Amino acid sequence: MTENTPNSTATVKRRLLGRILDSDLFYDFSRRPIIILSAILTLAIILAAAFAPWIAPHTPFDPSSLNLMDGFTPPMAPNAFTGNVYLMGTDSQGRDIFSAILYGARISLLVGFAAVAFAAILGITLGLIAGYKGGWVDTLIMRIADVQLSFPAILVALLIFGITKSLIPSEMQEQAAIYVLILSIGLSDWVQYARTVRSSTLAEKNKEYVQAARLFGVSSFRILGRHILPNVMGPVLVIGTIGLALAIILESTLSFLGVGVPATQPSLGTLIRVGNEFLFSGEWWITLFPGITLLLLALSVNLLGDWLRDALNPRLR
Amino acid sequence: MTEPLLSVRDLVVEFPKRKTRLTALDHVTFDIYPGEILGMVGESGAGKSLTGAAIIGLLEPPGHIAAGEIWLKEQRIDKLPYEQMRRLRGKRIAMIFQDPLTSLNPILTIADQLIETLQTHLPLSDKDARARAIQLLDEVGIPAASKRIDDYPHQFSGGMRQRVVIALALAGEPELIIADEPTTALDVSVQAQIIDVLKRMCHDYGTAVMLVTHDMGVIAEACDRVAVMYAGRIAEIGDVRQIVKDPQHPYTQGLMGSIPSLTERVDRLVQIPGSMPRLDAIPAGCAFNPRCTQQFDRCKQQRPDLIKTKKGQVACWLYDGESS
Amino acid sequence: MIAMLIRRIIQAAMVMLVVAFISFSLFQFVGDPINNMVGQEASQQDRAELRDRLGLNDPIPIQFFRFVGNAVQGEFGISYRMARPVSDVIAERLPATLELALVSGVLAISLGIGLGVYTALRRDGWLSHFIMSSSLIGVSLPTFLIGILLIYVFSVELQWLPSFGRGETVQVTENWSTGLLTLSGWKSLILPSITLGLFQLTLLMRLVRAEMLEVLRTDYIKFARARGIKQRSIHFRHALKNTLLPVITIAGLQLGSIIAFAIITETVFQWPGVGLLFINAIRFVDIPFMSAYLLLIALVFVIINLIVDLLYFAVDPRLRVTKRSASR
Amino acid sequence: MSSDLLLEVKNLSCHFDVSKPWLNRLIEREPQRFLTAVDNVSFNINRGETFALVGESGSGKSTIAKLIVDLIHPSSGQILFDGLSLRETQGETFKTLRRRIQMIFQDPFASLNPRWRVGDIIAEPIDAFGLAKGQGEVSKRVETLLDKVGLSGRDQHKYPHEFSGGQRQRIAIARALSAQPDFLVCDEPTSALDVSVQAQILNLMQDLQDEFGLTYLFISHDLSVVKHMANRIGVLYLGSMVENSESDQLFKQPAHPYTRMLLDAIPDHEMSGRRRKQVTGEIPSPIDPPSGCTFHPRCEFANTKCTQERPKIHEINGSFVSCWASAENRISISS
Amino acid sequence: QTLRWASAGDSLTFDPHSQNHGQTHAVAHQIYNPLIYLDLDSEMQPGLAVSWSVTENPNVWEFKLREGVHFHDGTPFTSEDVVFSFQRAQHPNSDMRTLISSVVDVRAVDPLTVHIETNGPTPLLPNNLTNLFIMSKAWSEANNVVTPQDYSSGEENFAVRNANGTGPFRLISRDPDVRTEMVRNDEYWGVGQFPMEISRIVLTPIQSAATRAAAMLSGEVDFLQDVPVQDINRLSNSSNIKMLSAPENRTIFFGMDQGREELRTSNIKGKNPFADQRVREAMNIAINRNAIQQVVMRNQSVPAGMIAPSFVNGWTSELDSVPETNINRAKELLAEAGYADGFNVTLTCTNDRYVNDEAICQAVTGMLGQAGINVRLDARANSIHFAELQQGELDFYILGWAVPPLDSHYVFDFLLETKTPNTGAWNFTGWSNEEFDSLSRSLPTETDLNERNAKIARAWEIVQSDTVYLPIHHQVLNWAVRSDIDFAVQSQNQPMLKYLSFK
Ligand SMILES: Nc1ncnc2c1ncn2[C@@H]1O[C@H](COP(=O)(O)OP(=O)(O)OP(=O)(O)O)[C@@H](O)[C@H]1O
Ligand SMILES: Nc1ncnc2c1ncn2[C@@H]1O[C@H](COP(=O)(O)OP(=O)(O)OP(=O)(O)O)[C@@H](O)[C@H]1O
Ligand SMILES: [Mg+2]
Ligand SMILES: [Mg+2]
Repeated sequence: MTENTPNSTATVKRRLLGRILDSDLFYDFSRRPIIILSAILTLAIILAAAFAPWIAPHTPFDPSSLNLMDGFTPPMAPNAFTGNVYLMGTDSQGRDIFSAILYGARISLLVGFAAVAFAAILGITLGLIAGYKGGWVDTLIMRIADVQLSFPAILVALLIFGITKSLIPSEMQEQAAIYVLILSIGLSDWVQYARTVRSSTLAEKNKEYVQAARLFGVSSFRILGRHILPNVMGPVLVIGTIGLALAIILESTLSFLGVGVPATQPSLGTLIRVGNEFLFSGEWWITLFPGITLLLLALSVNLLGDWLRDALNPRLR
Repeated sequence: MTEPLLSVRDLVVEFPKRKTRLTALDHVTFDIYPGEILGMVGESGAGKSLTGAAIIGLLEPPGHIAAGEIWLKEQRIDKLPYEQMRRLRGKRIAMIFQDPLTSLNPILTIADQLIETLQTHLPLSDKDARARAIQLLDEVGIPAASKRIDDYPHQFSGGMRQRVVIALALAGEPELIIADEPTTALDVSVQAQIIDVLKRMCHDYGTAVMLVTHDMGVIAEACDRVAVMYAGRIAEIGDVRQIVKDPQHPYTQGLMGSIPSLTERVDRLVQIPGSMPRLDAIPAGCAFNPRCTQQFDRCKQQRPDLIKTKKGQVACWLYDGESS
Repeated sequence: MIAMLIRRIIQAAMVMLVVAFISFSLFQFVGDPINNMVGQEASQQDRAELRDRLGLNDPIPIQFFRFVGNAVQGEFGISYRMARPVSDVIAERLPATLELALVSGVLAISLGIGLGVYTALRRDGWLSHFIMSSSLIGVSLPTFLIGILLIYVFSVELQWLPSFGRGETVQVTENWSTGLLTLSGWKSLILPSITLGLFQLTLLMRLVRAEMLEVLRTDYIKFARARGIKQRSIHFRHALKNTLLPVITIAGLQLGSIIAFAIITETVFQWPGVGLLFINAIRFVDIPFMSAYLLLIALVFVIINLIVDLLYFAVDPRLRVTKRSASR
Repeated sequence: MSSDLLLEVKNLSCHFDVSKPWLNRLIEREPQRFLTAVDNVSFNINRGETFALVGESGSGKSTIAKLIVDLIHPSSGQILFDGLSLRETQGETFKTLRRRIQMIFQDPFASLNPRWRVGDIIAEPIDAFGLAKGQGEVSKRVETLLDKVGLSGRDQHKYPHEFSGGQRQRIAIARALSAQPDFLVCDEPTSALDVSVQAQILNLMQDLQDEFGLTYLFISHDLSVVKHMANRIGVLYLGSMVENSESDQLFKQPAHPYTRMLLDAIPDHEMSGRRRKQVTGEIPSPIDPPSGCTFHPRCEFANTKCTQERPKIHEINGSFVSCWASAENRISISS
Repeated sequence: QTLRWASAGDSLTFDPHSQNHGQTHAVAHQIYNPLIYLDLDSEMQPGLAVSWSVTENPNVWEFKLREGVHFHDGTPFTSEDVVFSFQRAQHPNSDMRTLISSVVDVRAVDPLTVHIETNGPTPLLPNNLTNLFIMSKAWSEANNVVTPQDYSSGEENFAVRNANGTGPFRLISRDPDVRTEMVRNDEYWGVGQFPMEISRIVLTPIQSAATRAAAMLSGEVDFLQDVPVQDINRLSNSSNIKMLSAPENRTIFFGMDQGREELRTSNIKGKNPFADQRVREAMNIAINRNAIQQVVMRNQSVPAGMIAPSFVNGWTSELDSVPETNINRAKELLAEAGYADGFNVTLTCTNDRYVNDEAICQAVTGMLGQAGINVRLDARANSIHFAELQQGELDFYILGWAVPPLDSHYVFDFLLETKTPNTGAWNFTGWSNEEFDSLSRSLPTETDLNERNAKIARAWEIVQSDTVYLPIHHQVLNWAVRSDIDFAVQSQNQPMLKYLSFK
């Protein structure tokens, strides 16, 4: 395998770039227009979301900046009352859909990334420990994972959401909603990472380079962190990418079920849920544009993940 | 001289790669005669397995035969359509792979696999096929064959499985068996048994064998003739005694010298410096020239083809004048 | 074999116990159960009495055992929202969910395996590429959106299929009515089961494909080819069976999650199953229902897993260790 | 310590618990089952010599290697290095002891971390044992080491996958050397390599032994390699040491029937005309090994005593042999 | 003709006295009869009573009962059943008991005459009886349902899923939240009097708005009760569907806790901004009700100035006139009150109770924001909302109010009188006005209608000048029916299906 790992020494930076451009992975990448498109699209959505405050023509999250009379303006057509024109129209509150999508994608991505990071860190840590230590620690962690696995993500998320919601005082719920969401999605997803990392760790720890390190009296902690971790990151990267798409979709599903982020700070899912009510009434743009954004985002992330999985699989090379 | 059973002519196998095409086999030419065992030796990556795969038509894409011909008796087989080639496989040419542990389908019984193979190639009733299967197992030395035939592969030990594999290869009574390192995964003691079975079966059935191996010991013991491969080419072909006792190509000489001897004590082994080049960095001229102690200018510029000498065939400019 | 079964059952019981504990703690931690039961007007004394009557003053372990005891007998108390015994409500609604899950499951598994095998065998065919690409769309669209789109197209615009409910049902037993015996029942099933099954279908399909490709690369397949075994036999006798082994586990898990994902589908299609009730229970913090549902889902999973294990055992000869293999 | 003795292995045993899960045992009424990987093995290695272990697959060679470098712990028995046991020392002494015993592994592809640069790989022991100060010094050391094993200093910036198997094994050797060990355990260091490369590595190992005065425990299943490398050879069968003798002696006058069988099974690659003898049977399962002498089912000299009593170790011509037939002179000593 | 009827929610129970709940009554009206009911025009019509009047004793009402009425099971209807039903409705388990809390005795004078005695003159008693259904005494006793279902403890009695009424339809199958089936009662006393063209009713609750609309659009439903406002256009554009609409008896408004020392959710400490009328007024004029009507409600609402729709006694167009929206003035008022920089507060809102409730709240949040009041919106399920509201825990909340007795006193009693155990049950504003209280309390016993109306007018004046609540709009009811159906909307949202006919 020739994919690159970030290396501590700064002097190799330039070499690194060269290596990336020269790697099989990049070569494969450069030959697949769809993957390139996905990467560009993903990057574009991420950047647009990150710089939403500078790009978006309106601040959709500030209710006092909205003019209700702008509501239900169709895309690229003047509003009947105010005459304002919006690129993608407005929703029932007069919120500019385009801006709302940018801000919504921001929340969706934030939740997605944070949930994946949370799940990955938890899963990797537990997986490493379980795989490396073995014995009852392993049994315990994996049993917990099994139990958790007998509940589908959506149910775990709903449950955690339900519990935290009743534990948090209601006036804090709105601020907490996003963290609760991250927690719910993250906790529902760590098992995958743990299992993958554990099995990779089991394979790696018996590799002779790890045994060699033990001969030098390197501590278990260091062995896990410096030796094993980098070598199990490949599959984690793949799961993470696909997990990101899943997390974004799960977030939107939870929001659709009405247990996600509040409508005043809509994520893509909330936008779709809200817009969903207007699907039959002719205001298709309210749900269509966020829907397309979600689809494109999830699709390109999925495509990237899929490609990455194949590309990193040495047997498929 | 009898007609060769198999003749490979200027076989070229290529792998399209990012920028170039890798030439993994480069104008390989050799013959196998009925009933003989031809050994193939060479370092890892020299192209031994590829030669076998190309003959039986199981090159894995994107690898493909780019040039050359393969003849099985009167039939040219390198360009056969899939179905015709399939009929040929197992019936006229069989193949044995290195790892007996993974060569058998784990969820089918030995009987299932043997009977299916038999019935694919021979018009046998279920009962006859089963009888024949038991007989085959018996022949390759599986004790209590009629009882064990309904077992699953995991119920056999490594050596036993390799016998089953041989029985499977022999099921269609092929004219040629390509055995790709049939003993590498086995212990020395079992190794000898397997080679014995193989030799005996070939003798009994008159089958020719192309025996791919790393192991000079196996070659010396089992083969009639030996082909030495280096970097996708055949460096030398000759009678086994000649290759072992009196190698001509500097590479073969080095190879022979680097094997620790059991009979005499040497302080240092002969060693060939460096290593075999990768396919993407094969030097111009003779591929061996950078490592060769006897190389001269021509070696760097011109690639030698097999030259017939008194003793055998060798691809080395040293013997250019000697061709007979 | 028996040992494995017993171990699995013990494990399953452990899982159920853990889940029971989670369910039980819902009662304990999510608000005072008393508050959930009596009206605002109830006096302090009434409350104290009720506490006593319900045994809420007993030590937690005792309460837990009582909870487990009740749960085993199917007693989960009264739903706060529906004011009916939870077990009754569930018994009434479960057939609808199970029917939906079953049909989606069969759809997902049969099509998933079929398409997976097809795309693996025709790796480079345009149809395979098409199926693979569209399958990605399947996993990139949230289920609810798919449902809504299906309704829009097939119910509203084309008016071919009903948009909600189960259609005509036939009462089979007192608690079990089925839509599988009427035409309108089947028509009503189509859209929801597609919506529900699509995600699992794509997942299974991709899994089967990957697994099949992996199997097709193995030595024993190569060896089978080298023996001239017919293509058909290689694909469907040698490769498929080996492919399906690891798929069994995943398929089992998927079947379980279909029941859980029914939550969304039931919401969209107004399918009168337990999922619809659960989502309402969450919103209304209807703890008795939530905990019963949790246990139910866990039970379903545990049973499916048990079946999967047995199936594995039946299919994979390697697990059937015989005396002979020990003496090698 | 200035005695010749460097490593002393006393009555070493190692069992692995391979029992089925508790419940299965309960139901199927099976006892706990142990796999005896190493069974009461003793041997000594002198300073500067090469001691070889040979035996079929599964005979316990690797297990002994791992026991000696303390990667796994023995069930019983002792391993003394310069009179000290790794298991019983602590602190600085432990660290020094640890450093002095290093190992070279079989698989050159798995023994180097694919994500690390060669330089970092070789520097790891240097850092771990604090053998050099400062980045510069470390780097210099790495360069010297690479040079010693026949690679170039520039190679330290490359990754393992850029090297061939033989080169990787050189890197692995450089890494082992960087700890400045006295004693190297080499577990089949060349069995994954081609013969021509094997020759290079074997030569390199001999050179290094001469240069640094290293002591080797050399493990191989290839008798010709062992003959070339070792001063003394121990033959393992099912975890027990059946014969331990001087290399020349072993090849000239193998005392144990198993040793003879092994020697007979070596193919005659030199075509010296030696007939290879058919080997019978396969190695039995180490979980329930045969009673008495574990070799008796394959032994042509076995009698009822062999099937019942474990043979004791006795000495013939400087060889330590555990065989009833040889002890009772039922075998004609000839070659 | 089968009628497929869909609504958002289902009847909670068929026990007619267990729950005082709109949809439960709406369904029950098909099966049971009260003494008096409201017809499609919200006019009182004789049900099981043919006439009613106050006797010489102003505390006693006399009801003359209909002759020849039979329950579905064939038993004849008599005054005993009325007495029984009133007693049943007064049981502590009954949710209907508050409506007849003034009743002290119900006597059967003869088989077709009933006397109802109240604890004082109760001119509006008939208004309170329109949802009080009469059950068969014999049937109840036979089936052990003489006491109403104890709903909150989850009791399930025979009457919950079975019904034996005197109504135009009889219940034949019941699957709560899924499907309820009724068939025409050909023995109904009103046969011939009403169209009664439906032979079978299938009622299906559909929670999700989009699905509900889709069901109507796809022709799977003949009569849709809770039409999502956003889909009205689409539905009315469909040639197969007819929209029916009428003002509903429900007003949506916002309440503010003005009695507390300090708000819970505000950044202002030590004082309560809502206590200042100028602040309330500022909020009142900051809200653009017309915009809400046009955009959020898509014209399916009537902007309101008071908490009572037009058909309620005491309503006037002046009182109900909508204040001019004026953000600048609002800012000025806030500044005058000392909140030039505005303040923070949380608005608590339902998201599943009223038409577009959450969207209304969002809109108001924005509008108040423009005036400088920084409102944080907390939208949740109505069950939680009402629980917290009734515990008096909310600073600023949404509420909708219907006036079934069609008299202002009902509004005063519940929403405006000072909160005591007996009065001001839903007054969570902390507002208290002595004059108002005395006016309101004198209303029930005021028998001079002119005097009474004057008092009502004065009371409204006080309320309006103090800006106690912020009324938003009166809801408009929308029903959708298949275009070949002839029907009309009833403001109580109680479809009396016996009136429905097909073209
Ligand atoms: N799919 C492939 N893509 C590129 N190169 C390949 C591929 N398969 C084989 N090769 C190259 O072809 C050459 C010959 O491989 P082959 O397997 O025939 O070697 P071999 O002599 O059998 O070696 P070994 O002794 O290791 O089995 C090798 O250099 C290998 O790298
Ligand atoms: N961790 C373990 N658990 C259980 N059994 C083990 C373990 N490690 C080794 N064994 C068993 O111990 C026996 C000796 O193994 P060992 O690896 O020492 O053999 P070896 O002589 O090195 O063989 P090879 O030539 O194949 O490397 C084998 O039967 C092996 O299966
Ligand atoms: Mg090969
Ligand atoms: Mg080993």
